[in-house]
Amino acid sequence: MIADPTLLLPLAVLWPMLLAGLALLPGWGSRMVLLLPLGPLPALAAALVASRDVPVALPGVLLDSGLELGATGALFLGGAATLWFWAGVYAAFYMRRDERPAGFALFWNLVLAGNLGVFIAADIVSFYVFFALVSLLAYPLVIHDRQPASMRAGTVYLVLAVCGEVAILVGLMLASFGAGGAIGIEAVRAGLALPSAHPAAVPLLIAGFGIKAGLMPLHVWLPVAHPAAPVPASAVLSGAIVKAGIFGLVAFLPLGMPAAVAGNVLMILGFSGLFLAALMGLAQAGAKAVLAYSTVSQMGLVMGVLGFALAGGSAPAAVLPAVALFALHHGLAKGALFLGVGLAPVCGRAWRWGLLGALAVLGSSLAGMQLLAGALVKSALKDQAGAFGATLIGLSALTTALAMARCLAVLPRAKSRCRPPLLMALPFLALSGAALWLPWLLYARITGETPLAADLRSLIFEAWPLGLAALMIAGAVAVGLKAPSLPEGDALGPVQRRVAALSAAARAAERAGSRSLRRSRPKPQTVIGEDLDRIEDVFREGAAAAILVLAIAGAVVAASLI
Amino acid sequence: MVTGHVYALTGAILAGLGLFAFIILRHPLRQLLAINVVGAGIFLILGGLGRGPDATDPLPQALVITGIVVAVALTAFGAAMIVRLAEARAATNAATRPDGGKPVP
Amino acid sequence: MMTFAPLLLVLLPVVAALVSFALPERLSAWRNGANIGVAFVKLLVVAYLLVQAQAGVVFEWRYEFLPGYDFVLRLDPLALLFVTLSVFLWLLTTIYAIAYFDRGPNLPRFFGFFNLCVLAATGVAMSGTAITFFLFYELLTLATWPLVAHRGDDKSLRAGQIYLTYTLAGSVAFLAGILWLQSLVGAIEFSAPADLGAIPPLTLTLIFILCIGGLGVKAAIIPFHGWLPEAMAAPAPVSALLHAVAVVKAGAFGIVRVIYDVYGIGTVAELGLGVPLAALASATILYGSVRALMQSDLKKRLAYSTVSQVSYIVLGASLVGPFAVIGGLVHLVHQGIMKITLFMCAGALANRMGIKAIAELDGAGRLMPVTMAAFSVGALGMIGMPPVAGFISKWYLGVGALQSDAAWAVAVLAGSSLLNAAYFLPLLYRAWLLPPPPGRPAIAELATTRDRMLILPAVVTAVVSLGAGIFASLPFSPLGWATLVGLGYLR
Amino acid sequence: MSPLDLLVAVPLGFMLAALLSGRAARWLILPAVPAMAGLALWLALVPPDAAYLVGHWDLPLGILLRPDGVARLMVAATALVIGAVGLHALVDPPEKAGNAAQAETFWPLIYLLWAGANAGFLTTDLFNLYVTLEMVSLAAVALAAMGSLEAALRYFMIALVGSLAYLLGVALLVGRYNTVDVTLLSQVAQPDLATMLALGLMTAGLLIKAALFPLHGWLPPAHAAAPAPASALLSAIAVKLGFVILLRLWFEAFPAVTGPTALHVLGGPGALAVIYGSVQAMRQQRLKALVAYSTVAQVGYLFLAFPLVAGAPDPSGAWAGMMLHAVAHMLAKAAMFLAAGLMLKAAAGDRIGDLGGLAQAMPLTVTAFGLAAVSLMGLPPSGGFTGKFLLLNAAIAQGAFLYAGVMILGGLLAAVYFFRTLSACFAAGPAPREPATRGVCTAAPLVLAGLAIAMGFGGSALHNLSAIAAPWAAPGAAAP
Repeated sequence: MIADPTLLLPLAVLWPMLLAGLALLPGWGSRMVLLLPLGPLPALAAALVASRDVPVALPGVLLDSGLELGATGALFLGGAATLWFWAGVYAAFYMRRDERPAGFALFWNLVLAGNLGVFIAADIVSFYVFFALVSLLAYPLVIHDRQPASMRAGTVYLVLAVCGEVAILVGLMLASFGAGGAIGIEAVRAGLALPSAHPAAVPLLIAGFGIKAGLMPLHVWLPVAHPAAPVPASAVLSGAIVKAGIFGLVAFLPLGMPAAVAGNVLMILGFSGLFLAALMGLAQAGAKAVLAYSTVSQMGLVMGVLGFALAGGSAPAAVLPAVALFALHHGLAKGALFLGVGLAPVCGRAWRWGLLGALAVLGSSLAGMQLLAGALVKSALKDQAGAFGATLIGLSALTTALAMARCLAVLPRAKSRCRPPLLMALPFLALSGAALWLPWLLYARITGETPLAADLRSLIFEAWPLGLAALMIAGAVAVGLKAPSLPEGDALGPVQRRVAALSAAARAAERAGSRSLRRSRPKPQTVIGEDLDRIEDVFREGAAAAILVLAIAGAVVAASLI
Repeated sequence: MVTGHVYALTGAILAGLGLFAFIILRHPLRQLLAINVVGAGIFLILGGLGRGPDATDPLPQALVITGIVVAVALTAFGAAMIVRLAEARAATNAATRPDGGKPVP
Repeated sequence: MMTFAPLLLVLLPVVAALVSFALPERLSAWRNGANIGVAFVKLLVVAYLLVQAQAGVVFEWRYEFLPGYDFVLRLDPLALLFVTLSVFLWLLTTIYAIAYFDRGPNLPRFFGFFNLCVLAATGVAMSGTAITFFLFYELLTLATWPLVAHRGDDKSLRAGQIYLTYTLAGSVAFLAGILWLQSLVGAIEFSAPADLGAIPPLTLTLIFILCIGGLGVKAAIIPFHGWLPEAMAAPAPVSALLHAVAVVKAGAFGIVRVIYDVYGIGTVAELGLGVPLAALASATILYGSVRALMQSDLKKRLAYSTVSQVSYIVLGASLVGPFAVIGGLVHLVHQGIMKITLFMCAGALANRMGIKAIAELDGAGRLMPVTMAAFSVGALGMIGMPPVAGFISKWYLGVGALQSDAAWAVAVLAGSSLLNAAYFLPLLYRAWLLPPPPGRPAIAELATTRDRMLILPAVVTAVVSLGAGIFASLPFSPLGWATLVGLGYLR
Repeated sequence: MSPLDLLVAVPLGFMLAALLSGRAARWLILPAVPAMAGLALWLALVPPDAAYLVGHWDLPLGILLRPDGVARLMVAATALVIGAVGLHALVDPPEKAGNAAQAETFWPLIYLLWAGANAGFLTTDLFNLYVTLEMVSLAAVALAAMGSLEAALRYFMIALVGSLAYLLGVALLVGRYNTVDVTLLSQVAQPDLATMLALGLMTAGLLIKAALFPLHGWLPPAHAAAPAPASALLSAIAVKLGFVILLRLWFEAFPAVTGPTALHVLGGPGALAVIYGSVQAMRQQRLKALVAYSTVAQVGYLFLAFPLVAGAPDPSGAWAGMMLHAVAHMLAKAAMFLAAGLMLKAAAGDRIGDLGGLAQAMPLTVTAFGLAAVSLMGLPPSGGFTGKFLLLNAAIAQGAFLYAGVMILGGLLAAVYFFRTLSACFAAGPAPREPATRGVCTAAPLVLAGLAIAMGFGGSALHNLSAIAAPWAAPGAAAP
């Protein structure tokens, strides 16, 4: 039907926008919620069949933009489209009786368009446009239920998102300038690798994308925002939208050219996030919050590896496929986990055990349980992380497993005898299946190695952190250990309180200042005015005129004599 | 010293006196008279300086005659205004007096 | 025949003004028709001129109004950029004003001066000599005053006084500047910068300060911005026009003219005048944003936002790099379209729901969704959110700043973007996310013709500002045109 | 026949007719306006070297009438102003309640003023100028007396002092050179003490007539108290005659006597007048007093121009600026007084604060006031602006930054007080007393103000007109 598969690329972003537009029609809101799964279909098709590395020019749009699907982008695109599709199915059912269907459908589709567009943008301007779209319009999804907690979360999200946008914008400007004004992503990345590149460009980009991807000190929005959204939205937020940040790093970090400072900083922040976030996740009371911290942790892992690659100057061709594969797995698995958490309240007795089992498998896969897809993708990453990084990744299995256990422990209870509806269960199962199967399918094609090349013994030996985790979990359950509790968003609360105090102080100071300015002053006008009146009275006398006539006549004579 | 210069000097003194009077006097009628004295002085100067050694120059004479006509006209006009003003003041005073403001004969 | 085209653009509003003044209130339908009709004809003329100018034709009309001093109307690409903006927005604002006032008092006067105001704005754009520019610039001051003081209450009158005090002081400074320069190089034509080589740098600098200081009053550069927030006492259509096209833009446009057509880029760079001006513009950008953040009145906040945004133009012009120039010029248009959207929406809110303070915006999005949607587009554009047009300006300004070795200006842009977000997003938050006060009914925004005339202009400008962003690289887009202008200067 | 003598004779004839026709005198303005306008136009078009000797007596005894650029401009402006004011007064006679006879005295007086002013602008004979000066003064005092006798008497006394000082100067010149013709004097004048003294006395006397600060004391009370049409004529025409005679003295008769320093004796008070008049105008609470003080300030510009004309390498610009300023002031100030008169009739009181609501009630009159104000403030496009522009140009070109600064400051101060007035008109106020005025009444100030604005578009033509037979253009008579 479509003659040129490259036309799928524009369609991939325009189609969701069209759906979004339809949601604006009066009364079409709930109808469009039902059509949510349709949004990512062109993108899915594009990821499968569109030609790789063939630019599609869009003359006249923005700064003569273009779209292009690279190999890495295709993985991101395909994974995101899959997740969005199944989340859409889930949402179509989950949100069917929502109060605000039009708003949900509108922003869902717009964010979808932005999210997919990020992966296929060929130039930085359209990239930035899509990034802003996905970044800022996710805000309405976060606050969809309008609960006070969600609103607070949304505000935090928005503030950091805007800061991130600005950092990225400035970073891209610096980068584009460094590349001689070029706006093609490849050219800009090449420009960043040059020694003449502006020293602030890469750090700004890292900060901007890091905010989106939950880089450790900038992650505070993520654990509050992801759980606040409705379940399907949480799934895409954590599964697909954070990947926009990762993809930004993938697209712009000048890999292949050693950049020690930026790379090491990114690596340290990433790896510390890997552990700290998982530990903080342990202390969460809500299952979705735990999952959100787990996302921070896993993204920390990816960014740590990217940082290592950046510092070491690894070739992009080696690093990126591994990163893409990991992102694919994490996106699908995390999406499935969120959907699973959403299923928990509707899973009665027997169903609950099934759900717990499925979640445990997914969790183990995330933690890197041998023979599951997670181990596969992690092994691909370990190859690129150096010895130390590989050790850290191995160790992280412990914390991740603990976090996953925590998630299962705090899973919401269901009323007895509930039965999950098919349209909610199916997406969960489909995503779980995809998460566990797709990496196996793609591993060889992407990395060029056969899966399970290593021998079984070393595999089992490497699993010791997981074993330790299992022991710890068993022990905790046995003694009834209660996890410590931390508020969502850890450092956020204290910061917010201080900001509020400072702004109150500033307002008070301003009020005091304007009061002191308003004090009445004596009026010099009246004093001078009276003098002027007296002077004027003198001039009105004929005598004065006569004298002045003499004076002026004298003055003319005197001046003429000079 | 030529006779003309005597006239001119006298005229200058007259003008000066008139000016002095104009400056120190306040009543408009007196001021008007002072100005007439100045005018007379100036005409004397004009006539005196125009008086040549041999023949009388017609120009200053014509000027003096014209000037005197103008001065007379202006003096009359000024005097009329002063009278009018005095009448108006009297009327105002009468109007504000308790006896109802009959014109003063 | 078409050498009279520039003159036609000046005379058409005169016709509309006279008709407006002359027709009594009971013939208001005729007046409205004449206003819209003339505005539309003007738009057609401009469209024709644009096509011609694209082909390189430069229209010029000349008249010696004093020996040695010509009155010149010249339609170079830069002039057309501003003319197109003002003519287009004038049409929309006229429609909006007709709906806004409906049957208020003193409308003949209002529309008469309204036309004169736009006449002056187009005249400023088309001026080919410094003295012509000054003539129209002053006419603008005068024609705007009755509009600012239109309501006749104490607040408006005070605003009018303040407006005049500032702008007239600015005008005389500017006049002194151009006279001084004229005494040194003769009449100043904008077609090519005069040869300033023989003049001592100190004199040139002083003249530059006089000119820019004078123009800076209208462009609301600190510390000369005080009049702008006060002028908010004017009715909404006036604020819209004042902020978007007429007054502040005339100032900014004048600064562009002075830098590029009077001094020339080379001289400005030689004298080292660009950087201080850019620094001043930057200070204005940040200060205006901070002050906007502190306002609790909707129009005041928008006003301070204008203070901040107009200095983007000045910043771009003073950085004298290829991208910066284009960014500044394109922002001249983009800011106009976006800010007029905001003001028309603010006026509609005040008109239909009595909303003036920001705190009253709660739930406005639910009660007047179309208006608030347009408002949101404008606000996002002001923040620089893609794909609204404001983003394109910021992009060019940022890269341009880097080209001119002024990385600090990028920091200013970034800080300003954050501040913009900080003062615009809460508005959107209130309007869309907070519940409306109980008992307030939804407004039928599109029920009658008048309602539609009140809302649709803002919708049109909102759509245009989106379009100007999304299709920025088309030849007749603001960016395309600004690039044409900018390249002309850099050749 | 020549327009030169007719311009003097015809108004005199009308004056006699007006005196004889009593209550019907007002209708004489109808034939007078086209007749005088035609003559003024004729004058504007006569060849540059046209001249007329009254009674065909040769110089030095005869009286030469000469249509140079100054005369052409001033005569035309006078015709416009008196014509418009006359038509205005025809419909709305200037009389106090219960004093119908006043209106009758108005008509002969304006013809006297017309004749005197025309004669004064055209003649170059210093003694003849004295006579015209007295004619104009007489008419002016009588016009002022229609409002306040007291102010008129004060004006009269001070004016007499001025006349006598001028006359004394003439006497000295007659004694020294035995001629009173400007052209002859310029050929024989020597820079000796007698000449200087004569020049000084004449200058001082004329400055009284022209009301230059600090000799302006008589003007504000007289102009503010007179009926509006009378004030219009006083401010527009009476003060200009003194100015024109000073031009003749300083630039035509004695350019060789006066040094550059002496010119600042005129320029300095001129600058002070701009500031002082503006400051006083800003302080006024009554509308007409404000307008009157604005005249004080505007006269300042005319004299501030003296050193600029003399100091310019090519004086044509400054000269034209000065003349344009004078003419624009005539038109604008007459318009403003007429408009102010109409506004005060409708307003609740004569204070500026009482003007509220007028912008709605009488938009055309307020427009006329506004347009006149634009020209007086020197805002473009207007004759006032063109004049000020040329003067500023000259000032800056010759480095006279002090004068330039004063001119700029003066414009700003004018804006302050005029816009205060306009603001007051815009304010909400009580319903005006007499909302409807008749067409001609409204049209007269509007036309005058419109002409002042229109001058801004015809700068080149007026510039060339002002240059006809200008003193600086004549070889050998250039300014020092």
